[in-house]
This record gives sequence, structure tokens and C-alpha cells, in this order.
Amino acid sequence: MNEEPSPTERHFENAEQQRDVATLGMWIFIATEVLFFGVLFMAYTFVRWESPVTVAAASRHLELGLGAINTAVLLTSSFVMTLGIFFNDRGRRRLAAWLLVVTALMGMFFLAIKTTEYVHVINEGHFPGTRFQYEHFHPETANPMPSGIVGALGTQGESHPQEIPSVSELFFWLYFVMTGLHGLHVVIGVVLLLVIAVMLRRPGGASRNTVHNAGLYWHFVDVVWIFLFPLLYLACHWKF
Amino acid sequence: MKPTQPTIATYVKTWLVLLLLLALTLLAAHFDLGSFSLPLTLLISITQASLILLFFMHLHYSKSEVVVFACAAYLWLGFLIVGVMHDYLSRNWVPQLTPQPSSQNQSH
Amino acid sequence: MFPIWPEQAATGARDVDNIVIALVLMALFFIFAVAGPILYFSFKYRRSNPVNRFQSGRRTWPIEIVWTVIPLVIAIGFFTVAASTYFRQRHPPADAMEIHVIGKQWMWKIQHPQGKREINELHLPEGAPVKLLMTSQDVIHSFYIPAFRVKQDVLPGRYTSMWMVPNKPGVYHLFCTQYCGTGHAQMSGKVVVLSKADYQKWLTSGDQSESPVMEGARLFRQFGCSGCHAGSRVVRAPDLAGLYGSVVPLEGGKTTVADEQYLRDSILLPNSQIVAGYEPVMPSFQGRISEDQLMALIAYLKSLGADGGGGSNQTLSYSDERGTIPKPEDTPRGGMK
Amino acid sequence: MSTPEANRGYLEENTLRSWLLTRDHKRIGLLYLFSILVFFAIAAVAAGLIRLELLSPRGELIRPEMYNRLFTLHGVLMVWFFLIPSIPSVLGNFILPLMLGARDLAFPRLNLLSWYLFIVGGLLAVWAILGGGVDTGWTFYTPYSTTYANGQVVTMVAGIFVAGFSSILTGLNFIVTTHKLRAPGLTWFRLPIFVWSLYSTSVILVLATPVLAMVLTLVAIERLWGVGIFDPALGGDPILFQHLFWFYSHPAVYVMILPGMGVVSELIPCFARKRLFGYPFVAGASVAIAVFGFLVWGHHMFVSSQSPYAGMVFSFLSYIVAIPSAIKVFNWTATLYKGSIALDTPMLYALGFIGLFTVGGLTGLFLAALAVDVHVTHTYFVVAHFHYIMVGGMVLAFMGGLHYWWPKITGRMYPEQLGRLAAIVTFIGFNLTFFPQFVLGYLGMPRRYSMYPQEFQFYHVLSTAGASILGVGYIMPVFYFIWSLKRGVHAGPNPWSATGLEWTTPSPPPVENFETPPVVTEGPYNYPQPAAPPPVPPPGTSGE
Repeated sequence: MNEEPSPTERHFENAEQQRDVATLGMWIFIATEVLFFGVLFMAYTFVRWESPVTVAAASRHLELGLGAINTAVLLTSSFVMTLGIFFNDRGRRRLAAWLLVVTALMGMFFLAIKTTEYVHVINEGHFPGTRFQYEHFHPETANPMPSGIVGALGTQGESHPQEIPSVSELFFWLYFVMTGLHGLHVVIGVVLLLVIAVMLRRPGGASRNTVHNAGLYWHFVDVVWIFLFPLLYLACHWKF
Repeated sequence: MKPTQPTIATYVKTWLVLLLLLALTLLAAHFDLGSFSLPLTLLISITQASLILLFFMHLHYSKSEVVVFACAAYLWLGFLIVGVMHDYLSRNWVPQLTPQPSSQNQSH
Repeated sequence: MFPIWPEQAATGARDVDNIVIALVLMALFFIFAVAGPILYFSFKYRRSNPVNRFQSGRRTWPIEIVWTVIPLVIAIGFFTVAASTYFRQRHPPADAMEIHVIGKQWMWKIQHPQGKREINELHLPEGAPVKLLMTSQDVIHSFYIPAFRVKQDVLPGRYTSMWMVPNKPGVYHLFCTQYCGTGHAQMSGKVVVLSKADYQKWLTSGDQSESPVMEGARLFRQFGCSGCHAGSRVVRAPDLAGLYGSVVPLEGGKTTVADEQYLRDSILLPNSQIVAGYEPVMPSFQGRISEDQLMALIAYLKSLGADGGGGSNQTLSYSDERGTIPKPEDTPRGGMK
Repeated sequence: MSTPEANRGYLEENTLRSWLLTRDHKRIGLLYLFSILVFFAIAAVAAGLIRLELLSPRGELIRPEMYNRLFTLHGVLMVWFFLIPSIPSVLGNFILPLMLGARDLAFPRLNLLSWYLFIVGGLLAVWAILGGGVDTGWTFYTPYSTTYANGQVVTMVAGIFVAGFSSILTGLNFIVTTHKLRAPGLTWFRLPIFVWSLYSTSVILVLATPVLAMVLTLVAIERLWGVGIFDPALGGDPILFQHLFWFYSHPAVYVMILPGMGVVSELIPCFARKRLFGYPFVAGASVAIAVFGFLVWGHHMFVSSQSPYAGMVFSFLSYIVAIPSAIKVFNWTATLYKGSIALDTPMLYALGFIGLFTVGGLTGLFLAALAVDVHVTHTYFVVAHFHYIMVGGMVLAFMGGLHYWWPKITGRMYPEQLGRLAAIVTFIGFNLTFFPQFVLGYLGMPRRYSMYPQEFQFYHVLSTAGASILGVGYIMPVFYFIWSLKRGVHAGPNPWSATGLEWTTPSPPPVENFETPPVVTEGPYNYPQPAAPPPVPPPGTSGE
């Protein structure tokens, strides 16, 4: 409990001031992150409000099971992180280091599942761009286009339902941008946790403030996912 | 008087409640709750996020300046979403008055 | 040699100018109220001037309240006047003549209801309300006629509109005021206000083309719309007669007003707004139909008045003749729940 | 705590390494000063070329492609690489810890990182300019920027993104420093108004800049991969871009003016020898501007096809946000009453600021009026309005502050007579440049036009003439400031007999700022108040 009696930087008066500075700084950083992600949530709100039916249809193509497992993994990793901070505060740095490693491993597990999911989505042709498979979202594939329409379209050349743009592409665009940015934050978090875990094994390697702030970052990443999960994966279960 | 430090028991309880709420979300998704479905799911998410903020991130034990900045971010996100959506949502109001009606499929 | 005030050539211009004159007077008042004391104090209380500088320590909040409340009242006053004028200016009368405007890099393509087309020029009759229905083929432009004090951005994928009543024959500037690329500064032209008789004469001179409604009727068959929406129906599709301006119930429980934008989106992104009770089987026409054609098609759909429809199997027809201005359609009806 | 090492002047060590790896907020402030001046010079040259081109209505000097690149360059560099970092990153960095009685900012290394990020961002922007330029305008409106524009949009956007993070870190640093590193006894209501302004500015930087960063990222994604939320063909909306962009860029206007108001709130009491009139109101107005400034962005979009109801709400809030600014102007004016006024250079700039800011603010009310905005938006009226705020406001305040703190920064005085002359030349040149643009705008001259109808030429010629005078006003200080570094009179710790902790330490300040940690026992601007009988005024400018 009495490891850091004096501040490590000379412009602080005491350790308490240094700790408060570190905490407040981290929270302000998190505030900027909230608005950073906030733009994407705003974009999501817009798309969802504009075309709820299409978004619901597109959302059905995501694997709810994988998303749910990932949520549980992240929640648990946050829990392990709090334990790491708890023991580090009480001077048990070795135990804390291992708990941080466990947290990082859970983060990697999250990323592995996420990658599987990406591969699946991309293989189905849902990566936005030129090869986006619109017909998966077009009811006319489910119920073939009546001959009348085909006949009528004949005057305008071939019918290419797969070239018909649709809001479903925007949904997948949002899916990749939102989860991609979140995944990037997880990657940064995993690296950060591993580095701190290594530093913790050396005396004086990582200060308590550092571990606390890494924890705040990790929990924040968790908070973002808590909103991403229902908005992306459960949209198909909502009605208006 | 606020406690200054959470205990392990607090962490365990918070974690269990979080998982429980996740289960609740999934359960709710299996029933057709109509228009209640979205608000309910969001309410659960907000509860989960609040628990993490309060206990895992120690907001419950923090100084007021930290709480102010933690909350300000969400307030400002609210400014953004409300400010933008009140434009889109009001575009269909009383179409006689709006010569450039909009594309949107929901009014209100 | 040089102008100091722009010409007023439309009825709304005077309203705007009146507000501006009031604003200028208000601004002058505050500028003197601030600059006067600054100059006076700087002179009188200059450091070398031995004057009495004693101040009793009175409370300052009464004067703070005074100079908070007075500007607040003035501000709210100006807001109210300007906002109500704006609302009047946004509300086109039902009998406004509708001219189609398409912006593209870097020209304005204009079509009159009778069919006559022009580029970078807009001929208007004096004393008649005119509504411009505008869209863009590429980037955002903005249609600006300084002498009328009107301006509206012109967007891709969306219809915007504005209206005016020109009241003074003459030639005025037309500018694109939303930066749109290399030729932005050349995307200007002129607005020619003619007397009603001269306008009619101008309409029938030179090249003639099909009116938008007639063109739309032709396209309605050519694109196969009539295959489902009229005539011998292969699939069940919503009846389009009387659609414009009505309230449409959508799949999912919401309703929308069938305005120009709704018609446009239904043709280009048909599956994002499906009418309740119908299958989402309509193909998208995005990329197959030009902005001109789309506007013509919508003009045709708007010409199908509510009284013409109703029957489940009626043959759609059009009833305007070349050279006459189609009957003004009803203003959009219906509204909010 | 103080060692002889720490008591040396902060300028004494002079190796390149000691500058590039410094963690001293004072040196970082100077690094910012040199960097923003470079960007200012580039952007000012662009402005000069624009004014030359507009001398003739046919636009014979420059091709339109080049003209469009020039005004984009001017806008981007001036906004993100000059105005936003000007007062906060230069004067704020230097003065804030001194005013608070702190030894440094809360995060000195982060502060240095901010500067490096700023430089990286700036280099990316310059690279974009050299690699073909960008012709989107500083507003990057979609779909022009995402689909139609040529040039290095992605590089430019990346530069702004990086510079944005520099702003965020600076803002974060200032907020934490203000909260946590105040000297004993320095309560919130004993803070100088400059600190309040920087604090409000920082809140804006921290909460608005991430929105810009993300929205520009989305533009880059859409440009690179052709899919995006702003594409109407996919069901997206270009208006959404405008909302998100102005959610940042309107508050950013307050980033450009609030610190200027802070500087003026320091200058007026000092040169009037009086307490600031209505201190709590001026302090509260700063915070009110920062908060309400976030709620008015839609007034940039009245003709964009935004819903008229939204327009009404935004118009109303825009009128409300004008009130705190008005309160500040009235309080500054009232401070002069019964003061002991010395019209030194900083004071001339401060008074010029009040006048020009008043004009800029009042014309803002024209633009907030819905029906009037329809006519004057997108025209030179808007151009004139925001130049009155940003050049007439921020640049004059920056110059005033730079003159005021120059003795503190360098330990030397600048030549007073030349300083006054430059201030007057700047004021005249500025008005001649931008006042005609109000008339031009009301006549209907659209902005961003490289050629224009003949009848507007008279005003354009006036404006260009004014710009050349303005240029002289800017160049003069460069010469006499450099001259003063060697030849200027030694200033001493407090040449203006000003209050404030920054004047209690030697000029230039020691590395650790204060030889003994200061303790504050009184409010700000505690200038001696005259007694009931008329006192004998102190002669000269530096006498007590």
C-alpha cells in the first residue's frame, strides 16, 4: 500500500495529485472516444430510422450466437481486469500480471471469434463494395420475379437483380466500420495489457496509475460492445 | 459517505448481474415483444453500461469532476443524436408547409 | 458606377429587405453604443488626464441584468419576424406553376411544364407564382437568384424546391452558390422575367419538346410500370392514381406522405419503403432511368388526380395537351397522426 | 524543490536537442509559435493570390482549378493549422501554467506529443498540397469530396485527422491542469478570465474534435472504397455529413474566438488599471458559449434542405448564443469607465478586437435570421462575417496577447511606437479588406467564385487594396519582434505593472517557472483603486 509515497514527476506536489491527474486525464480521453464512436452510432441511428425493414433483414445474416458468446467473453474479461487492478493495488504484482494476461487472452479469444465471423460474412458476399451480393436481401430471389416484370424489363435489357443497390449494403458497411474500429481498440488493449503485464514483473515497472488507466480503457471498450451487440445482432428481432 | 474502494464481492456481483442481463437480452429476443423490443433491449444495455461505469470503472467512488466529464461525453452524444434526428424527424411534419418533402418513411 | 443595394424583382424581396434594414439599424445602434463609450472613455480617462476616477463599490448585477435582458428581447424579436417570413417563403401556393430544374457539373437544365427546355437561363412570367422542383445529377449545387432573395441547395438523390412571384420584368443573375468543382464560377446564368404575354410567346417559339407529363406517360409504358401498376396486371401492385399527396401505410406499421421524394425513392429504392399488404417484388430502376426521365415520370404520376383513380383495373390516361400548362395539382394532403 | 539548475532562464540551454525533446511548456509554446507562423505565411500567400485574381472580373490570373485549390489551402491551413492552435497552443501553452502557479502542464510529454502530431498533420497537409492539391473547400462537402473531387483529399483529411488529435491532447492537458495544478489559494473565481476561456475552449476541443476526426475518416473510407453512409444512391445522405461536420465546425468557431476573448479580458483591466467589470458574468459567459455553441450548428444549413422546423430551433438557439458574447462586450466597455487608460500596443489591439468583434457578432445576427440567411448564405456576406470574427477577432487578440506577453516570453520590450503603428495599419487594412465584402455579399456575389459579373468589380478592387495594407500590418511586427530579441530594452519581471502570477516571476521565466511556489490570497485584476479625491495619475506606461 505504501509503494509510491512521492510523485514520479517533479511538477507534482504529491502522489495523490499525480493520481488524480492521471485519472481525470484518462476519463477525458474516454470522453473523446465516446464521441469518436458516437458518430458511428449516429450513422446507425440514421440508417435504421430510414429503412428499419431492410436493416432487420440484413441483421438476420449475422450470427447471433457468436455475438452473444463474444459479449460474455468481454464482460468476463472486464471482470478479470478489475481483479487484476484490485490485487495490484494491494501490492500483489505477480498475481496482477497473470490476471492481466488472462484478460488479454480473453481479448484474443474475442478477436478470434470476430475473425471467424468476418470470414463467414465475407464468404457470403456481404462485404460492401463491388462484389456485394444484393440478391440475398432481395425477396425476389426468395420468390422468383414474376414473368410480367421480367417481360417488362426486357425492353431495358437484362435484369440484374444483384446490381440493385440497397440499404442492406450500408448496414454491412456500418457493421464492418463499427466492429472494425472496436476490434482495433481491442487489439490495442490486448497489446497494452501484455506490455503492462511484462512491466509489472519488474519492480517499479508500471505504476498503479498505469494499471488503473489500462483498466479504464478496457472497460470502455467493453461498454462500446455492449451497445454494438444488440444494435447489430438483434436488429432483426425488433419491430416497430 | 461513499465507500472509497469496491470489494471483490462487489466485482463478482456486478459480473454476475451483467451476465444475467445478457441472458435477459437474448431471452427477450426470442419473444415477439413488438414495439417494446427495442426500448427494452436498449434499457438493458444502458443498465449494463451503467454497472460497468459505476463499479468496474469506479465512477461510484470517484471525485465529482471525474463524474462530470464521464457524463458530459454521453450528454454531448445526446446533443448530436437529438440535434440531427430532430431535423430528419420533423421533415414530414405538416407537409403543406414543407415544399421539399423528404424521403423518410416514418413520421414523428 | 457601383450598386449599393440589389434589385427587388420578386414579391418576397421586400420582406427580406425590410428585415435587413431593421437589422442594420439595430447593428448601428449597438456599434455606437459600444464604440462611442470606448472612444469617449479612452479620451477622457487617458492616463495623463487628472480626472476624478473614484467609484463607489456599487453592486453590478442590476446593470448586468439590464444588458442581458435588452439584447435578449431584441434577439427574440428578430428571430420571430425572420422565422415567420421564412415560413411564408417556404410555403408555395397551390396554383404555382411547376418548373423542373436539374443541376449538373456545370450547368442548369430547366424544363417548363409545357415542355420547353433551356440551359442556364430561366424565363419566368411576371406576377405568377412559380415553383421550382430541383434535383442534381452529381454533387450538391445551390440555385440562387439574388434579385428574388431566394436560394435553395440542390441535392443528388433528393428533391428540393423553392418558389417566388417575380414582379418586375428584366434580366437578373442566376448563380450556383454551393461549391461544385472546377466550373463552379461558370455555373451561372440569367433569369429573364417577361410579361405574361411575352412569356406565352416565348414558350411557343424555337424548339419544342414533349411536356413532362406526356413524356412520363410514355415512359410509364416503356419501362413496364404499367405492366403491374395498371392495365393487365400480372402481379398485384398498388394503384397509382391519386397516390400523390396521400398518406401511404407502410409495411412495418408506419405511414408516410406520398410526395415527390417518396415517389422517387419508390422507383429507385423500392424495397426500403413497402406499401403495407404488398409483396416487395418491385425491381429497382437505379441506373436505368435518368434524372430527367424520373422527373417526367413523377410529373405524370402527379397528374393522375385522385378523382381519376379508384377502379382496380382502369387504364391510365393522360389528359393534357401540348402547349397548355397542366392543371395545378392539389397540394399534398394528409399529415401527421 | 528549487535547484540552481531549475532557476536558470528557460531559454538558456540552446542545443537543437534541448528544443526538440523539451518537455517545458514554454518551449513547446514557442515551437508552436514558429510552426503556426509558417502555416500562416503559406495561407496568407494563398489569400494574396486569391485577392489578386479577384481584381478583374474575368479571372485572368489563375485558372479555376488553381483558384479552387488556393482557397481550399487557405481555408484548411488557416482553420486547422493557424487559428485553432494560435492562442491556445502558443499563448495558452506558455501562459496557462504560469497563471496557475504550476511548474508545468499536467502531462508535459503529452504536450510535446501534441506538437509532433501537429507537425505530422501539417506535413501531411503540405504533402497533399504539393502532390496536386485539394479542391474541395475546407468544408469537404460530400458527395463532391467523396466521389467527384480530384486531388489528394485522403492525404489532406489524414493531416487534419492527426492535427485533430493534437488539439484533443492539448485540450485534455489544459483541462486537467486547470483542475488539478492550481496554486494554493487559487480558487475557481480567482482565476484570470484567460484561464476560464482556455478551459471552455478545451472542453470544445475535447468533445467536438473526435466527431470531426471520425466524419473525415468516413469521407476517406467512402473515397477509397466507394461505399459509404453519405452516398444517396445507397440510401445514405450527404446532409448527414453536413450535420456531423458542423457539429464540430461550429463549436470550432468558438475555439477560434473564446481564447481571443480571454486575452482581451486580460488586456483591458491591465491597461485601464481597473478590475474587470462583472467578472463572474464574463467567466460564466465563456462556459455558456462553450455549451450553447454545441447546439446551433444547423444554422449553417438553412438552405441545405434541412427541415424548416429544425432550422427554426437552430435559429432560435443561435440568437440565444449571441447573448453571452454581448454580455462580454458590455463588460469590457464598462471596465474602461473611470479607468486610467494607456493606449499601448496591446490595448490598441484589444480595443480593435472589441470593435471588429462587435461588427462580426452583429452581422452574425443577420445570418441567424432565417429569411435573411436564405439570401446571404453562401455569399461574400458570410465570408466577411467570419473574417470579422476570425481575423478581426482572433488574429487581433493573438497579436495583442503576443505583444503583451512578449516581454515575458523573451525578456525584451518591442518598440512601442512601431507597435502602435502596426496595430493601426492592421485595423485600417482589415476594415478596407472585409467591409466591402458585406456589401458584395448582400448584392449577391457568391463565395468561391474565380470570376464574377462586372458590377462587383469596384468592391473587389477595394478589398484587394485593403488586403495589401493588411499585409503590411502583419509584416511589420515580424521585423520589429526579431529586432527586439537582440536590441529591445530589458523588460524586467513586470513591465506593465500587471497583476497575475505570470508577472511575479522573472522574464524570461526560469525552467521551473517560480523560484518559490506562489500562494494566492486575492482575486484577479486587483489593481489599486483610486481613493475619493482625484489622485495624481502615474506618468508613463511603466510607472506605478
